Amino acid sequence: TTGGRDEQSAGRTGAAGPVAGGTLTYALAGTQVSLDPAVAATAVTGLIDRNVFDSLVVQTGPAAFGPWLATKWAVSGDGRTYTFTLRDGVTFHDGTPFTAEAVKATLDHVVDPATKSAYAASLIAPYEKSRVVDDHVVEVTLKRPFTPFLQALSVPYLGIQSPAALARPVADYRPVGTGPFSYVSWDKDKRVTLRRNAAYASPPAGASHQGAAYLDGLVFESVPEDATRYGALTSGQVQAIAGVPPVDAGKLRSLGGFDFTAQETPGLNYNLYLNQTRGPLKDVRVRRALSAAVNVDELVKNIYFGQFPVARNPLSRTTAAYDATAESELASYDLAAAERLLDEAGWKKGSDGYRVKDGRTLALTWPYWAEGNKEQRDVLAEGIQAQAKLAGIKIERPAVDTGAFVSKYLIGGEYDLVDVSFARPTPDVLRFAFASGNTYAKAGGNVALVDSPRIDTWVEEAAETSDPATATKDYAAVQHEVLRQAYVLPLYTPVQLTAFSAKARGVTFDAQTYPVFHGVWLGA
Amino acid sequence: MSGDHPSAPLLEVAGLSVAFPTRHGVVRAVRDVDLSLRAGECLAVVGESGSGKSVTARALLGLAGAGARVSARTLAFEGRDLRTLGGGQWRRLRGRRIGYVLQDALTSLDPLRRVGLEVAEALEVHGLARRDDLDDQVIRLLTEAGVPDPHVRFLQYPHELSGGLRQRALIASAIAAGPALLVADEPTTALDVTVQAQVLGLLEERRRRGTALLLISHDLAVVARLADQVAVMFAGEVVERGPAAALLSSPAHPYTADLLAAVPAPDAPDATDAPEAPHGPDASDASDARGGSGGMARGLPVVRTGPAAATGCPYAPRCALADDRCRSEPPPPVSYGEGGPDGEDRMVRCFHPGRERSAAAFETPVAPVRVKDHAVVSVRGITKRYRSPDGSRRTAVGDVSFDLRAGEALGLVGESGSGKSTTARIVLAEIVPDAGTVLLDGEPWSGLRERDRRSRRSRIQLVDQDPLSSFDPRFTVERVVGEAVPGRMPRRRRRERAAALLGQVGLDPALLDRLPARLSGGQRQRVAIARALAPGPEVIVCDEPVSALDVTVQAQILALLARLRREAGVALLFISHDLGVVRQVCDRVAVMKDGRLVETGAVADVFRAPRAAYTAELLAAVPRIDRGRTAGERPSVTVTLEGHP
Amino acid sequence: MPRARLPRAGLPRPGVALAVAFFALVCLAAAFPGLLAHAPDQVNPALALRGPTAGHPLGTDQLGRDVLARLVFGARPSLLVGVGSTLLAGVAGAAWGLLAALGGRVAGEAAMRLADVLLSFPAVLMALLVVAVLGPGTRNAALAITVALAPGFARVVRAQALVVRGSPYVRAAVGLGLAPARILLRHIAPNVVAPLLVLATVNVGTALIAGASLSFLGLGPQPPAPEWGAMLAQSRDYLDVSWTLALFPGAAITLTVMAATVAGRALQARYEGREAR
Amino acid sequence: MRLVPGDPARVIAGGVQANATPQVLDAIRDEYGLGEPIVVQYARFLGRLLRADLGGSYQLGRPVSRVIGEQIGATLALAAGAAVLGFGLAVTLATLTAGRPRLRALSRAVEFCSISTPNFWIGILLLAAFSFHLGWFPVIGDGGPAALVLPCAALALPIAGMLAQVTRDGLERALDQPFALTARARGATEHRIRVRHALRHAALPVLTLSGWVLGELLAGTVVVETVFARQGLGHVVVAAVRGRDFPVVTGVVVLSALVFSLINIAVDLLYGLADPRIGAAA
Ligand SMILES: Nc1ncnc2c1ncn2[C@@H]1O[C@H](COP(=O)(O)OP(=O)(O)OP(=O)(O)O)[C@@H](O)[C@H]1O
Ligand SMILES: Nc1ncnc2c1ncn2[C@@H]1O[C@H](COP(=O)(O)OP(=O)(O)OP(=O)(O)O)[C@@H](O)[C@H]1O
Ligand SMILES: [Mg+2]
Ligand SMILES: [Mg+2]
Repeated sequence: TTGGRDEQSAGRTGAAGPVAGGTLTYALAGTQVSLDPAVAATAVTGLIDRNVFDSLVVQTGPAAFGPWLATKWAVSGDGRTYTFTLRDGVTFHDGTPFTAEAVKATLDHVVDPATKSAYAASLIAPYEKSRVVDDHVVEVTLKRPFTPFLQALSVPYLGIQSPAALARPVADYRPVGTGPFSYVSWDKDKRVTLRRNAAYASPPAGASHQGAAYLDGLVFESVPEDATRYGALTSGQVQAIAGVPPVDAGKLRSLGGFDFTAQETPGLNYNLYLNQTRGPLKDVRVRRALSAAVNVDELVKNIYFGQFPVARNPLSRTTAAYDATAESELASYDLAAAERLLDEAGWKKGSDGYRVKDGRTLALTWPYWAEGNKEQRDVLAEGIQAQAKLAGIKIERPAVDTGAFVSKYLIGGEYDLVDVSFARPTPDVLRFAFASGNTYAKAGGNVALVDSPRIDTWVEEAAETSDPATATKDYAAVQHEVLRQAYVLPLYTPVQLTAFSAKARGVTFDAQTYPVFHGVWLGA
Repeated sequence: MSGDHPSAPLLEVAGLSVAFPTRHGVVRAVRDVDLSLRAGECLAVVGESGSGKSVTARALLGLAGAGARVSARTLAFEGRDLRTLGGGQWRRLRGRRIGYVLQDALTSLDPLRRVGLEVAEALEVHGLARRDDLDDQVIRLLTEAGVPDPHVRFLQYPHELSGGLRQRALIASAIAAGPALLVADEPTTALDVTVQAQVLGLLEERRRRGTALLLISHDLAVVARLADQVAVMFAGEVVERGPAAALLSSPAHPYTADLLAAVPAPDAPDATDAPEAPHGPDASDASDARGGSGGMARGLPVVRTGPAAATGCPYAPRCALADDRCRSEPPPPVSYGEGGPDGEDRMVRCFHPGRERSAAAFETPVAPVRVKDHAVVSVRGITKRYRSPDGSRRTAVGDVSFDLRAGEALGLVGESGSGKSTTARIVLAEIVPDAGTVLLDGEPWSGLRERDRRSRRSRIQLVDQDPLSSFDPRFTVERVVGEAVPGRMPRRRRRERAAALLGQVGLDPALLDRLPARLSGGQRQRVAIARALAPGPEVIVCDEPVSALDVTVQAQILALLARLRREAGVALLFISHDLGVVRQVCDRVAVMKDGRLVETGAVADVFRAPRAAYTAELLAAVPRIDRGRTAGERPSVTVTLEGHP
Repeated sequence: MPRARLPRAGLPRPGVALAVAFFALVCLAAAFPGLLAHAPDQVNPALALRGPTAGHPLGTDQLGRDVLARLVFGARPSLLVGVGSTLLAGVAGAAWGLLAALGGRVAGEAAMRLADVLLSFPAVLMALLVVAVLGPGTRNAALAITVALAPGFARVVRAQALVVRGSPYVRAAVGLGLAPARILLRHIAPNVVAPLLVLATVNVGTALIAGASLSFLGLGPQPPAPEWGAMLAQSRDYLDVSWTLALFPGAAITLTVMAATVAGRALQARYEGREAR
Repeated sequence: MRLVPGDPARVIAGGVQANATPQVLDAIRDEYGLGEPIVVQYARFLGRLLRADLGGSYQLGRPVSRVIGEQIGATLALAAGAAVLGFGLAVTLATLTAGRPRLRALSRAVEFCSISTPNFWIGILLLAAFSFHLGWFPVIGDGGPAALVLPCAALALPIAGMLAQVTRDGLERALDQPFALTARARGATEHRIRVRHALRHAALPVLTLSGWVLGELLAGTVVVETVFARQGLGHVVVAAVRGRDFPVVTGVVVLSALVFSLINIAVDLLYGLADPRIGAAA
């Protein structure tokens, strides 16, 4: 499985028969700017839209996909054309019948520049066109072979939308899909209300049942404060919360009456990237010294109360092609070694405890983008700062706003360190993060500004090959190389800490670790 | 008194004491006071500020204050023992049986409520009027109190009424429920002489109708008119009590005698010097010194009635007759002289009652003042107009001309708002007249630019009514006076000069390091005079220099001014609304009304035979003590009810 | 922000002494934090979120840092924003108000109209606007509060200057024939500045709270700088585990504000006592 | 309005994750006029302001007026609740303790503490005690009255402390005045004197404080909405300040300046009504 799903909750499903009715309120940490999955990029949108939209296929394993709105599909020999046969008799919430036309409309909508898609379009970057073969057959053509295509289609950001709804002006946008719940209202920055789709009959393969959802209503409440969210759950105001604060997780477990699930997020861990093109970090010894100076283990264990696994690899261990052996390359905590490396590199300790070389202090810039802060990452950073100081490395954290963060830092490259996590259940994220052509300026995630022909070769080959063994080997090589070069300092694997009131029965999670509400019902 | 009144006293007080526990010890504000009052009679309680008059009055209404400790051997009203009354019983008494007119007349009506409501409150509280009938009753009361246009006043707010009208409305509210006793605490202090006469007439009228009156005042002249009995208070004690006529004609207690002597009378024989500082420099400070630190109330010298005053006669430090016994042993009350017409005794607390004071203590050598013929200040047709809020222009000073000759004292009198201060400010070149000029020593003065005037400013100086606000609050006396000494000199020299100036005005040089706020009113005024003297001026303009002072202190300051005029040869432009004061200090007087001079002339002439009707009116309204009247005769009172609001 | 409107404090003398002593201690901490505590940024994750112990009298925070040390070192940014901005606002306000009162007609009018416009914005929103322009940080937060406070001071100074200029004692000085410069220097300026100083002292509390609020919102001093408001903001996440974490920084703010206010009022009482009329 | 580093176009385009292409950014700059010189932008901003058009939010992608319209209700409810609570508490406390030295000393100490305490700390403590531990009040809520109690309390307490002191001061001053003594001398009861006479006098200084109260309320909502994770203008403005979303910040600031001025004018008028002396003095 992709997640460490809590077996307890699954086990309860069978205890008594499901009861229909009731409304479940789910408190979330974030908000969203748009409910259009094709536009928005936030996880919250995905979580909410998952209930409104069905996808063409469902991910059933790390690289396995099952039928959903598409009953079956075929891939052409060159890997560029996918032909989907669609389910019959499905209608959108607005009454529009689900046909090949809808699939074409959805995919065209995603890539339309006018949509200003923030994320969905990047998932299907090689998309060329769709052709309606008949009402229930659609043929999708890619510009080049693209293995992650099915995976992309399975995520809510590419959920199939009603063409009628898409045809309306942007300002009047309402999410209309074929999913188990239909959209009712959206109180900006406050809550999204969904209602049961009584006519629902198109659950994905492996669904708990075939009919409509049990819940009458589903409310997503936005509660950004950790403590408040937690309090809302324990005081019974909501039945579920996302992002249980790690500090409270232990207590919640011991409290009883709550089902607690921890889903490790697949994809790139929460990592610190070392800009290897600039200043002291050009020197691999300094990069490795920084890595060795930070006792990630101790920090992460204590800050997250053991709820978040310490990362020793840029990839999370639930991602396909994760290579456990790569961590041998990691310059793990060893203060003495760090000091030695820095001495070797010519950085000598000055009077204020920071190292100096040629009159320059060993100071690194790590922009602090407050809006992106979550999961006490600022606290972790303070710990890293304090530990780096012991090795004589000064880390400065200028507070920056979004515009400056993007323009001056991410694109302008005026940083030494940048922290980011990236959830996506495919090893292809390595290409996103380390291929030389994937710098942020070029819409990628290579914030260490790695420029390595070897890595480029490996990730390209892995993305295009149809031989899983080759891909695995290539990905492993990348993991070894980036750790050896200390382009990246893995910190922790983000975990979706979700807690449900024990009254909510039948909660399951999909491959992206989103809870699936289709089978959920409220017990006594 | 005649036999119409029942002989049982309406109010009987014996051994009344009131003490206030404070952070600095217990203040024994009233000590062992005996009073009695029959229906239709008027008892006047007289004494200087802080002597306990108001506290006594409030104790009679059970309103001595939250922390007050009141005790009495007898405290009876209409035969009821007031000491046993509960809160509700007190309330039924207040307003209904005893009316009270507070000292602070101008603030005794709730400023946020219409006058009618305030007058009606007593009726309402005691359920004396039906709601629909209330307004008529209030209007009737206002009319009775001599308030013109009661229908209009009724709906106005207190601030829309003049002081005199407010006082009358207040009296109307105090008599609303028809009380048997009216306690009036300084009912005329804040008022103009003319209005003062009207209010006294009103009280007189009440008494004639049978209301007993307890009249409180620091002004013997005021009470002389109305009182049947007078009680003189000093430092919380009644030092002398007796029938008004007898007491005023032959005071038994030295304090009473001093009070009487200090009253400036417009018809006093001549412009003589009142007794100044009987005990050398700084007599006004004596009471302060005795009471220790901070015995100041309302900026006036206060006799501290704390523990320090326990031994000896409280008046001893100020008394010309005091001997060792006076200083060590409190004099007990003794009866004195013959009784009044009703056979009651006069009481006095003194070891030397009725003894004539040694003349030496008061004699000051009278040297003739040389008035030269040339004018130091020539005022030529000055006019000043101000724009009122409603946009119309009103003339504060209109075409005023007079000369102030070298060494002369010219009095400028007139009622409030008549333009006296404005004239003074023009003379001082603080403001520029709209028309006319002022010449100083025959040279242009008011027309100059300030820069050209600056060097000559030392020639003309000001002494203001409120000296404190004319001192920089951060400056010590040394700096206040020293700053006025012209020329450059080292600090030491300057200090010496300042000390010398203090000596000149009868102040102890030890005061040099004090802040003016820590001085008594009389001391402040002396500091102001010292400062005015510092540059060696030819002219001093005095704008109401004594009106904020106690009579005794007032007399000292006036004497000081007269002495300085003799010694330093300065000319005085002396502004006052008090004719008695002017009479005492000035050679000539100019009378102002509505910004214009109505009469100018030698003091003696103007007072003897006023030419302008207005001057005559002013003179007539001044309360005076008619010492020549025989015992039992009630003084005649002229009441002018129309005219000045 | 409350402008010059302070009810009398009925505090006993020992209370005043205690408050002044505490405020002095806070000032000492701000000036020489090293004297009172050791490294505020020494992390020890294994000892995180412990309650008060002998080694850490006020416990440790989420990174195992000593809370006491952080409070002591937090005094500087907190006071810098609170006291620094008040002082700055006082100086700016004084210049501004004096210009408005004594300057030429045009300059004076313009200066006062500007103050009026600025005063029509609630002070904290004004501060937020300034932070929005300048960005967060210790210096900017202090500047923001300065901008928010200065017009108020200017108005007080102007009013006071007008009162003093028209006061009988200045009239008396003119009457003595003193030179205008001397009158301005000896009489007007001191009597204008003294109440301003008192007002400023009394306003320190307000500024402290405003500063703490800004950093609580993440707009003040940035982590890892130990600042009381920011410490409180972080402590919220650990309310359930270690409530003392929220207790001490909050108490530090409240006590400092109280101490500053009491000290200010004592000063005010002294000043007014001296001037007593 | 682009006075500062930072790139509104980026924000409009969706921020970090969106990573918009230069073409998209250019399009946005054209649309919002961000490419023009600052002076031109500022002039445009003023021009729009005159037409009551506050522009569009960079972060939220909606007109500022709509953002404000959506959020103002919650903030008004909070501020109004706090104002009522604050004034109520203050008047009750003041009338109960005025002129009663022992009670007054106690009340003063409490008031002084509450004045000196930042309302976010009060909020945190209230939240911890009454929501988390005792569970009396909801931690979140859809604007129901129960959810308003704690935020209102956090907002009201410091204000109530100040108001109580001023009210009591005013009451005591009024009770000390000769007219109160006169009323007593007429036989009026203590209750009558406090209610008919003194309270109106105490209202005057309190009224002068209303500008301050309003400022405190506005400032307080910013913080309290953050503590209690409530919706509202305060919340929006903090997010906007962090994200340098100038149209929103200026919009809110301009709006509150407007409200502030209106309230101050209203207070002046009220003052004239409450105190007959004002009109005459003018
Ligand atoms: N509530 C109080 N607490 C303490 N001392 C008081 C109180 N009320 C009055 N005193 C003191 O009692 C003394 C007498 O005061 P009182 O008001 O009776 O004087 P007075 O003769 O009416 O003076 P004035 O002519 O100024 O009205 C004064 O020293 C005053 O300070
Ligand atoms: N600065 C001013 N602006 C407008 N009106 C003024 C001004 N100064 C004086 N007045 C008016 O001029 C008239 C004369 O005032 P002035 O002060 O000279 O009277 P006064 O005789 O000294 O009265 P008082 O005895 O009350 O001191 C009054 O009506 C007063 O209101
Ligand atoms: Mg009195
Ligand atoms: Mg005058």
